[in-house]
Amino acid sequence: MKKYLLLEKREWIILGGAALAPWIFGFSPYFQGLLILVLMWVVLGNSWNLLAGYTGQVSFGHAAFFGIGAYAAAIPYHHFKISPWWGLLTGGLAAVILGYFLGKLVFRLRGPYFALGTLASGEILRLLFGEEEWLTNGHNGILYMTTFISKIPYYYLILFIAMGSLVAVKVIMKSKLGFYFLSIREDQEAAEALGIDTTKYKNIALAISSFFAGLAGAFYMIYMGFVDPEVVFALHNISILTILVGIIGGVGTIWGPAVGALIMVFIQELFRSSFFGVGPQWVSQLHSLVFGALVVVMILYLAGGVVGDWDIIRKKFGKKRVEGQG
Amino acid sequence: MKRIIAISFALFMLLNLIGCAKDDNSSIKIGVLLPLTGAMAKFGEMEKNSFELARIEINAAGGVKGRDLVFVYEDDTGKPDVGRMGMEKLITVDKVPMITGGYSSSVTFAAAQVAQKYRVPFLVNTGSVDKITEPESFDLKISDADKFYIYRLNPPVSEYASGLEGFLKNLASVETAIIFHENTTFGTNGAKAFAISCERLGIEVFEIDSYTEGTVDFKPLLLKVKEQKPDLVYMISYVMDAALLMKQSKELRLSPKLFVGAGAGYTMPAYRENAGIASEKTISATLWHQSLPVPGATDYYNAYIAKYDDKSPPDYHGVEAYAAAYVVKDAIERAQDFKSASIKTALDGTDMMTAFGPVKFIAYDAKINQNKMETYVVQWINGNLELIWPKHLAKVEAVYPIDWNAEWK
Amino acid sequence: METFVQTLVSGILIGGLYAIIGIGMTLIMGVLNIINLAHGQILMLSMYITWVLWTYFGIDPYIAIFITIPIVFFIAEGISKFLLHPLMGKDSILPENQVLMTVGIGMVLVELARVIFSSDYKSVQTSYTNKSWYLGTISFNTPLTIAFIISIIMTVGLFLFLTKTDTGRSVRATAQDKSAAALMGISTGKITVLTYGLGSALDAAAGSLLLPIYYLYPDVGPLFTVKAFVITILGGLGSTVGAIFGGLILGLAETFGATYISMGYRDAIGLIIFLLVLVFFPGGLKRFTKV
Amino acid sequence: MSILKIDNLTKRFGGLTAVDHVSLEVNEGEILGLIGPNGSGKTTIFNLINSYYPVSSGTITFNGHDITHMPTNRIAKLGIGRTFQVVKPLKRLSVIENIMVGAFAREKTFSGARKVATEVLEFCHLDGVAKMKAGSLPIAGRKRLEIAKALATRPLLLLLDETAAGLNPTELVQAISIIKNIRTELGITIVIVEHIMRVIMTISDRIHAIAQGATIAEGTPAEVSVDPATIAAYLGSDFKAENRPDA
Repeated sequence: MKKYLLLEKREWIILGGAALAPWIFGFSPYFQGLLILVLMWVVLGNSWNLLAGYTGQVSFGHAAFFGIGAYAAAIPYHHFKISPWWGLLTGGLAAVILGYFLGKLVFRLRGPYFALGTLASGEILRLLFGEEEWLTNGHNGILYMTTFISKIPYYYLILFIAMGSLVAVKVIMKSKLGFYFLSIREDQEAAEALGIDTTKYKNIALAISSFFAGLAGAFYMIYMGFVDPEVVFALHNISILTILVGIIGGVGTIWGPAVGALIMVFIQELFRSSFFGVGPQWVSQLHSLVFGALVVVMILYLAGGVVGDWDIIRKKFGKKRVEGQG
Repeated sequence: MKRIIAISFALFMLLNLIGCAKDDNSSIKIGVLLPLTGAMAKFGEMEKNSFELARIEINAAGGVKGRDLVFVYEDDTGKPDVGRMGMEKLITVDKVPMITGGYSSSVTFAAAQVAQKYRVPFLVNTGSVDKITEPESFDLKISDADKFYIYRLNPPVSEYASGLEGFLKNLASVETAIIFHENTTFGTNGAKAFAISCERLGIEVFEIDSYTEGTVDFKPLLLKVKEQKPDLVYMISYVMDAALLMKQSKELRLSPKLFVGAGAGYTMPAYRENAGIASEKTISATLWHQSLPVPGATDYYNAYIAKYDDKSPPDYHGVEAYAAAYVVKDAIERAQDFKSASIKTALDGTDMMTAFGPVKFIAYDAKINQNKMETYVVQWINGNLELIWPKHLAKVEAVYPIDWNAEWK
Repeated sequence: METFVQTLVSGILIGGLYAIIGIGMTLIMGVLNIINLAHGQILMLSMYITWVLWTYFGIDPYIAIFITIPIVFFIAEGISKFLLHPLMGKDSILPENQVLMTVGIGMVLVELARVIFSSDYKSVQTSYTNKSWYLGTISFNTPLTIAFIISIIMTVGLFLFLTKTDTGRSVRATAQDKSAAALMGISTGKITVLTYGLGSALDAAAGSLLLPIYYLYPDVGPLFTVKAFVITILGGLGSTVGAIFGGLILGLAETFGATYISMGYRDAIGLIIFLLVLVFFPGGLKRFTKV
Repeated sequence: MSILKIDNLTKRFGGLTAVDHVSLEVNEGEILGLIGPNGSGKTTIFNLINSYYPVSSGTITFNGHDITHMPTNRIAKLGIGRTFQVVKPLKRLSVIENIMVGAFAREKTFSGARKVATEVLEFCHLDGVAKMKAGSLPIAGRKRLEIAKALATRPLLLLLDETAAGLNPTELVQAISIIKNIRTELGITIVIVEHIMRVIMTISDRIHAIAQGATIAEGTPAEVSVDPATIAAYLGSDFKAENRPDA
């Protein structure tokens, strides 16, 4: 396929569609809100995917970076009334700095221990930010009157960030860096023997990954106008959901997190709102149940995710059609 | 591929259709934000029941301006971010001209900002952190009453203990105190407010200590009572933590002169149920009691028990919701039309009596659109929550001093 | 002094309860080599079973142990056989697939509980829920004491099972070296399925013991999942004796930390110890106990 | 001139001494065969050279650099490539991508690495399976891929660990020719560990024999094969297993 400025034709079409999406949806702020959420999860998913899906370091504590990014935008506002918009510069940076120190600790660990180490790091930060009231305003959280009523500016901002994360991953995976990440995922010992400083490259992967997670966090603060440690450092609602977005879409694929984010947000909302108010009320109780069940089924039958196992899905879909005709 | 495009296109069209709310002339829809699932669902359920009770009564009596009153409930699950999204949905999808509800402080505060941004009146009936009705937290000035869309029926947390202050003033023997609070917005601010009350009363506060909701073992906290022997233990907790705190106090045989709760968990029937005998003779601040000489208070209490469950009678949370429904009705009836701006103007002029007490939104200190009211003190006596303060309203004499050894036998 | 002793007692008692939750996890982590993120949810499940037995059938929680253990054992066997075991040989990009599966299972369990029982808090009020006994001025919570004793008994039982029976020895062999165990003719597949059931059954016992002390709601689990893996790492993977000490250390560290540092940091203390042990003393207490 | 110099190398695992004061020198351009019965410490020596295990005592010098305590990746960068007895293909990457990972050690760009990889592919007769996932290669292909990955890093010295084991006679001939070509065409020095005596005796210039971690003999293949210590080591308990013609 011919290359048009880093992306393929098909990918440009998708991006074009995304750029028009807020209008296609009848300009409803509610659906625009959902789309913004999807895109935020795309950024988080991409961030996690680079570290876990491509470099094999499965982080269970991505909320740490998301949260630090959000607070990097919120704390200067809380103390000095500095606009949270500066968080777009400081959020990613703060997360990279945190990643640098965290990396020193957790990269001593491998496999399930790495997972546990990252999980614990995220939890410690959540408790810390809840407790250190002088700095973070504790559980009161930090509130900020958001700048725009319209969702359009936020939509294009996060679309830009999401696109940036996608292109970044794509470019990286076509370079030396990407090859090194993959080799670390596949076999660390073999990678070392080929002259790859695995610690250094794991830290690079973490830095890029935490940068985007921090950026997503700063965006969250700007858009939602509210942070509190239980929300932005949440183990289940951020760290684990990020992983599930990756799993559903496809670990170690460029478009996996994007597809996963779309599926996750829309399935949850479809059920939460009882099929947008059409279905009976009790359906809304099922929103997390359906998503949990989807995760179980996906891991069992389509471990590669929707994108990774697209060939299998298409084959099944195709077969059905043949039967239908016969 | 074509099929997928076709299906998604059809789905988009469907979404668009649903997205456009139908204009219906036979009813008026009002949004209600409550925690219907999650840790605070117990309170949410009591408030929802009370809203429904009021709605049925109002519609039976002819509705509002000839229309049926309809409440659209949105579940905030006790989380601020979900609450904000719920608010947005109520405003942009359900297109309600006004919203009420708002249970936990943090959710209510975060959600209020959405209402303010969209200029939709939000009548808070439970969320109690002070800053909710302080225009400064919304980048407004005290003189911006015409731009401020947040109203609050219940007193702010700093005044929860005002009744208690009067009660304690009479007990000269209380000189020292320890304050325990859950580390939430409600807990932290309540603790600060009570420390100020203590200062006014000349009570020395030994220590203010926080804990995380859902703690299994409170003994490290309670041992401080054993060690420092304060006269009074003040606790700000939701139901289950409240019950465990008292159960473990009993276990450690703590014997301060008073155990005092800050409302919230300590007036709930579930507290009595779980703490059992350990709840006996504990005192709590409250905003309401069914025996108050307020028109409709007892009627509401009885109607609630008759309709729902006689085992879990409502406390002040329920009546706050019930009263909010009537304030909503009153405002809409006086408003020129069903638009948000008109309803806001009508709310400014609210001056009415409810089962919760008189309601009038005034400006004082740093607050605007705040209903100012008295608060009360209750005590669990022989398994019943009895009003003990102010004295001229109380039908039951407060039990004091308390012999914990005898009570906890 | 009294504060110190009372803190010590509280720490040990709560540690005993943590230990029994941790033992199940250490077995599962040792043999299956996965972090069971559904551990707390299994605990929640057994608490609901215990609650139903008490509320609708009047069965005492301590008797209910004998019912919850087999029920949870079979449910866990099913989970292990049909959901976790099939992933074992499967090639996937992330070796953590089984861990993620437990996340999914946990979510489904929580949401099922929410649909069936709603989000309301549940608790049991037995004759002994509010009881405690005293040694001088030091108080001992009765249900916690019972939980402590039962967890010691169960650990001894488990220890005997692991060292004296053939199946137990196979479990230990599999934990030490899966491929070597397979070479020695042990059906490691069967053993892993069995171990998940066994670990969950211990978890179930913990659930029945916890209910009279605490209360119950669908999201009760994660708090204890975190405690369980802290204990597992403290005690050393797959070490039952280590888990007992790990539980006690965690209980004591939390309680002393809460008494003498800050109650607000209670949960953080355990996690910080955990991270330090994980990074600087891999292997935990197993280095000293060897079992 | 010696390219690799090992001096009094010792490795202890707890109470067990796996490598016991071994000293050896590898001259530039030669093929040195390292032989010894199972468990005699051959692979351990490789693992010590490229720092998989920390050295207990002794020194390793490569091309003038003391590499005794250098991290593995820096040793590889200096020019020591190695293969693994238990092959370590990057399973989910294609064959050419595997080789490119190695090539990136000296090449910065994608196209540069690809060019190097294509050359190495041909050299190792892997061009037919370039697009195949490394995980689905048959054993002979995997063994050649091990060599190819290491070659792509442009090493000065190549450590080959049992690259001929498990191959059928035709594959064996091909493997031997590749190893010979590495020296003749690319001028790379080789140290080879091999069980199959026929292979090692035909391609090595010199043989270094060890048993139980210690050197027992050194010299040309002809000299070592008649050395009484070597024969004793092989005639010991390991004789049958080790010296079968097809082993």
